[in-house]
Amino acid sequence: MPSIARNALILAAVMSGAVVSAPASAQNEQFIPILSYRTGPYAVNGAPYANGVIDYYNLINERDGGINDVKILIEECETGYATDKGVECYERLKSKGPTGAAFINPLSTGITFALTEKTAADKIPIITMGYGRADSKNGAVFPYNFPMLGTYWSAADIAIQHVAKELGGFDKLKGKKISLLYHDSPYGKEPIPMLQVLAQKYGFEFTPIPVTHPGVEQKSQWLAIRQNRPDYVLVWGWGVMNSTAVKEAAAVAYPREKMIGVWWSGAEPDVTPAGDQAIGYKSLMLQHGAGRFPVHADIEKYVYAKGKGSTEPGKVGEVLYNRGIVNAMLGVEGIRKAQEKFGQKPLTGEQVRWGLENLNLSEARIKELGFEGMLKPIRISCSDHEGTRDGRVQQWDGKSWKIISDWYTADEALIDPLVREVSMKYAADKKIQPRECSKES
Amino acid sequence: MLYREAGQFKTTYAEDMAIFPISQDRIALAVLLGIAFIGVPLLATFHIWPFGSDYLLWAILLPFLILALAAIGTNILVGYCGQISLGSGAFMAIGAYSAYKLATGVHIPLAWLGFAVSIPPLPVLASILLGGLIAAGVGILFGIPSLRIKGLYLAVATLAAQFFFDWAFLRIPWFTNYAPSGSVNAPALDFFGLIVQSPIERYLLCLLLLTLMALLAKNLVRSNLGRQWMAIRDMDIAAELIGIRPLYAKLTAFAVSSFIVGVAGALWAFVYLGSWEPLAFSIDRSLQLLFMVIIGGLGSIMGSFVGAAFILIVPIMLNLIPTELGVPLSTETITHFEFIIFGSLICYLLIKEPHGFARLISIGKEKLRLWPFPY
Amino acid sequence: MIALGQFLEVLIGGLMSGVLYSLVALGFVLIFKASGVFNFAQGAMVLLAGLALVRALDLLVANGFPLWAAIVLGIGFSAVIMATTAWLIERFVIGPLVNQDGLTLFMSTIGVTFVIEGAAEMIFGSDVYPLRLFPTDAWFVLEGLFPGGILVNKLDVWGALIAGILVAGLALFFQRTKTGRALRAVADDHLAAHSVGIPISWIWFVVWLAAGLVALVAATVWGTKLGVQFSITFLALKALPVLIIGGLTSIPGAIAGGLIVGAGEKIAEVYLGPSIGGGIEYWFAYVLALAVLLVRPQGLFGERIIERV
Amino acid sequence: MRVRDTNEILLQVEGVALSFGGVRALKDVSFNVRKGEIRAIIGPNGAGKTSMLNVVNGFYHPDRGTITFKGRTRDRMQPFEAARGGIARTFQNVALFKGMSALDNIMAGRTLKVRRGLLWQALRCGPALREELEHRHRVEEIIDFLEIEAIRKVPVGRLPYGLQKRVELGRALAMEPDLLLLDEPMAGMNLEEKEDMSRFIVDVNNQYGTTIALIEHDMAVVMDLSDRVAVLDHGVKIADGTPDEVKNNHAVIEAYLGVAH
Repeated sequence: MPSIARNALILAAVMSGAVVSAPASAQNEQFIPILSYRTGPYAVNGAPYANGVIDYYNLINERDGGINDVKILIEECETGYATDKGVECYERLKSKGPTGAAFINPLSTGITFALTEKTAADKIPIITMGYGRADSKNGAVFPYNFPMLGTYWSAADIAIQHVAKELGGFDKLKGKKISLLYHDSPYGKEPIPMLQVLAQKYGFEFTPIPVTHPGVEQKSQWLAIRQNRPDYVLVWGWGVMNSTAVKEAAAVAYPREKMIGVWWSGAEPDVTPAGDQAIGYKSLMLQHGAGRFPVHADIEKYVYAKGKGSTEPGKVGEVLYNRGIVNAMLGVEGIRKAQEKFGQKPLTGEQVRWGLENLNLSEARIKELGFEGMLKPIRISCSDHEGTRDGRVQQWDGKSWKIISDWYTADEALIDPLVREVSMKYAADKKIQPRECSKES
Repeated sequence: MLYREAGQFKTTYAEDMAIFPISQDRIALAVLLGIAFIGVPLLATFHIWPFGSDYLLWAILLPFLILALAAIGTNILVGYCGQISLGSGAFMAIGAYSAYKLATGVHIPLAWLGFAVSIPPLPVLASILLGGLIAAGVGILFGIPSLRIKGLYLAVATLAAQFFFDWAFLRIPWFTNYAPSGSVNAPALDFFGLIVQSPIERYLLCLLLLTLMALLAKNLVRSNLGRQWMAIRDMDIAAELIGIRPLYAKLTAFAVSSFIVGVAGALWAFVYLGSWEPLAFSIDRSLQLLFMVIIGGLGSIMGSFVGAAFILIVPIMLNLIPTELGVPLSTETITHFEFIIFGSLICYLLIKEPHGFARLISIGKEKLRLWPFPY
Repeated sequence: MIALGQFLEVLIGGLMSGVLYSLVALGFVLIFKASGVFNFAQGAMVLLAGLALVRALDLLVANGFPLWAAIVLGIGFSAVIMATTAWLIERFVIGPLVNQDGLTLFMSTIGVTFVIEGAAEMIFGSDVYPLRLFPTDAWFVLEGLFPGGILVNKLDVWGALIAGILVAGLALFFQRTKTGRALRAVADDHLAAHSVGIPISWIWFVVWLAAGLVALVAATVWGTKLGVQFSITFLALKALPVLIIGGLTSIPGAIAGGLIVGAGEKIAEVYLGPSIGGGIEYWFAYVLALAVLLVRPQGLFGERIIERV
Repeated sequence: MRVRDTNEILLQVEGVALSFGGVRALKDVSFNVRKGEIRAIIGPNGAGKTSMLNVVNGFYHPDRGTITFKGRTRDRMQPFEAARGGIARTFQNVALFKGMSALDNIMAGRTLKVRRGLLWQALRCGPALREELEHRHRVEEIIDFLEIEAIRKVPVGRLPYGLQKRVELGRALAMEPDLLLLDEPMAGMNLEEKEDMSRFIVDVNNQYGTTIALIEHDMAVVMDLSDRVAVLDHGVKIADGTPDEVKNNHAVIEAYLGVAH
């Protein structure tokens, strides 16, 4: 027994020592925390995304020497997609570096919900590109939330637009049956109110079908689909749920062409486990898809050639990897914008927030950055933290994703009333006085 | 030589029945409470090390206080009454969602009866305590099977509660006030006009509740009811033959345990997370609590504190150390090591001392008493 | 007629997926029967076996081995890994914990779960690895009788077949072999068994090895179904109600429990789910288990618990 | 103090039969216990003695027959109801609460006398504390009486067998029972311990006036202690009377003495 007590003592000493000694950091560095998940049930999707993020920051450091010579300092923290670990990671990293975290990006709707209030109090922007809470598009109520490039309500609208196009017009939607197979969590539930609005508007029959986390067992859902024969099945899954859905669809002979996944259900790990059974499966694109663009050439040249890459070179250019670099790029550009106003030095989260809110990437600038063909112009404003709501649809041909549609733009007239209603309720609950966007510079 | 009870004579039974009959223990406790109630707030207010940032408060102390409370609740059921429960997470959820409903106003339309039940929004403190009471009520309901089902069979049966409530809070929109995402936001923490907002205020709130409830729990377990629970745990047949009603003893244990766990759940949701979804109270939480009471020591209130600290802090430390020391490992590898070491540590502790830290502490005390002589 | 066809389809589908749960539950039963340990790590063991198998397979195929040789060698490699795991667990965890109460043992297996999960992912990777040992498409039977026919998954049939062979094999092992008989003796009273000269640590190693091999079999089926990935560990939670309904100590009980849970939860989900919001099968299985326990506290096939003064 | 002269019947067992899956443990047994006496039930192994006790305090439910205790007849009740009625007992293989101290074990015996509820106990002040102290005083008297002061804070699992038996007796006494059932109180004891235990039994009977029914193997002890002895063999009562009468009973000598010695 004494030995165990002694060991415990040593352990405690080591631990308390570890908390004390924070590594000394240079003064001209901008700290960006990375909340990732490389273990657990969702590691399959979390890891490529984090790799993209890290590679892009390294690219900026290696190629440009930082953002206007302000080096990017990163630290990764494993959340395992769990909310409480995410909160711990956030607290661990939020005040590191000379000026604290520039922004945070948890890649988890659950963690986003838990952090929304905290980030506002700590004045640190939270970038939730293509996920998070849809109502946070309203920057007047959520000054620190940035659901850039598309919320789930935009995604729902785009998906229905594509269905209408395949059917040959919105009038054809009437009387059709559309099911939503969703991950039973805030993430999966977000699109439901929008789809209900759309169902009412276009007169299709909407059935939500929940799948319990993590989604390894979907037989009853697919037997129900086989019996109910919906015209389309929208898939709002994450992790193992996606590939299982594709396989179960194949098992009940539901045509994969009639399945449309959200942009989180349309990456390589979602289809490869199903092999040939996945051929024909479609998914939305958060603007970009898979493939290599000029920016990838730079990443190869400045990061991988120097042995600093974070994944196998073969995986550069996959869907989630690309989403990672897009996400990192938007953050970097937000910082760059903020530097215009506050000077070329490490900035606080509050200053970066201004930069993000005034972010305006023109087509020319996107080309300059090497993202031509991946993104459309994006312009964030106080009242619109989403910036743009465009998407396309891609299809898996057994080997790669092929883009099969033109650009769709989600209907603001439809989404905005819902955003206003829900965000105002949040403001009332939390006793937040919304900003007046007309007065913001 | 410092830790001695020699010379401390007790002249009344009341003195003998004190929580800490030895004066050194009382001094240690006073110092600890002094640090917790005065030292920490002072340091935090002036941002003195180690409270330079909020990290220690937000990410360690706050969750520690709340989970320690939940562990005390779990320990009453598992450690004192011997009823293994894998459903503690669900009872935290019941506390959280009940408190949320009460704090935001309850409206139950009973259309078929032609009227509706409406309760206006209650103050936060009342909501949290009533949330605990509702959890206690549900606890009694789910405790009934324990009269017939025992041991690990009961443990699996309590999983029914776990999964049912996971589902219910996700699926029934009434519980979440029809929030589109099913994620809910805690109301402002208004305590009689005092808004609890900063980490240190949150810390003090939880500390106060924890201290109070730990004291009440300690009182209960050293009173007759506590002896009834332990009697049921140690030998239920003999307990019955000395007049202990198993129904009463088990159900009070379920009720008291669920009450404490429910209050902890409400605090976890309101004070720590602020915004949450049922996944915050999943089976992982139940297993975590069970680990806390087993590693800490079954049937020991103090053990619950130590166990909560150990189970909460060790993984964080394992995760932190390599980065802080600058060891060049990827986060992935660090996390894998964290799992491997944490799992091994648990097995090691269970093998070395199946009765947990509480037993280690009492052995340590006994040794201290004799020190510097070996026996 | 359509309604009947659909009902039959759900019923058959449910029974079949229940058998797949039984594959995981069998490992639990083996260990509980022989050592009284409620082994929460069974799910993690399926993951470990699957990862070892699929990674070896990929490597061998990439190096030009013919598929059949790769499969044989891969299974052999995975079996070796499971044997090592069994030895480590017996030697360092369960052996030293002999005579502890069930709860302590149960918690120690959760500790083992953490170790296996961490180690398996560290050694073999945390990606998703497709495994295709069995066909995954479906038959549509009785198409003449019911419009659209009744869907039967080929993978499910394979799973059921394998489960049947496994149960028969285990029954033979327990009844006919010396080790099997010794195992039953240990299960009854390990002290008494020890005193008549049965080597306990050897027996427990054999049991954990058997559970490891059962996990390997489960991994071939579930790996084909899901792709080998971390989420496989969640199967442990699906196997628990199966186990409880069948009784912790009964091998046929695991199959019967699987059938009941599978059919019950699928029928509930398809017919009851839509009216109360869906997603009910997870808790429905547990409520079913609770209901069975209220009637028979030791499960359907479990040994009766007798209390004495 | 001793009230054994009254002929008031405290417990009347009438025609009780009990069987376990075909094995008939008790066949039509009748006997009574008078208030204030020490009553012994003896018999060889498997005679049904423990079953008889289990029936009396409600642990087993008889197939046939009635039990009248303090004038109330009943056919089915729960063990805690028997306890509430005033029946306490000890067990052949000590059934103490192993995780608790000797003091707590005996304090647990006061359960039925506790009046303050959950909330008061949680607050542990005012009347609740006073009540707890009263019980403690009462229990300390028992501890003094049984001469186990030194071990009151020791977890009972660590005590030697003889002391465990004493603690168990203390727990039963804490209930202040009207009828105390002792299941082989001297089993497994050495001579000195037996003498101590006999003394306690007689003292309990004398000082507290508690009626005692005991089962015993050891004939010598029984004959010295008890006022009346009933003899069971194979679930049937074969003799009943004063120790002297029983000692000379032919059936007893044949069935019991002949076998046991």
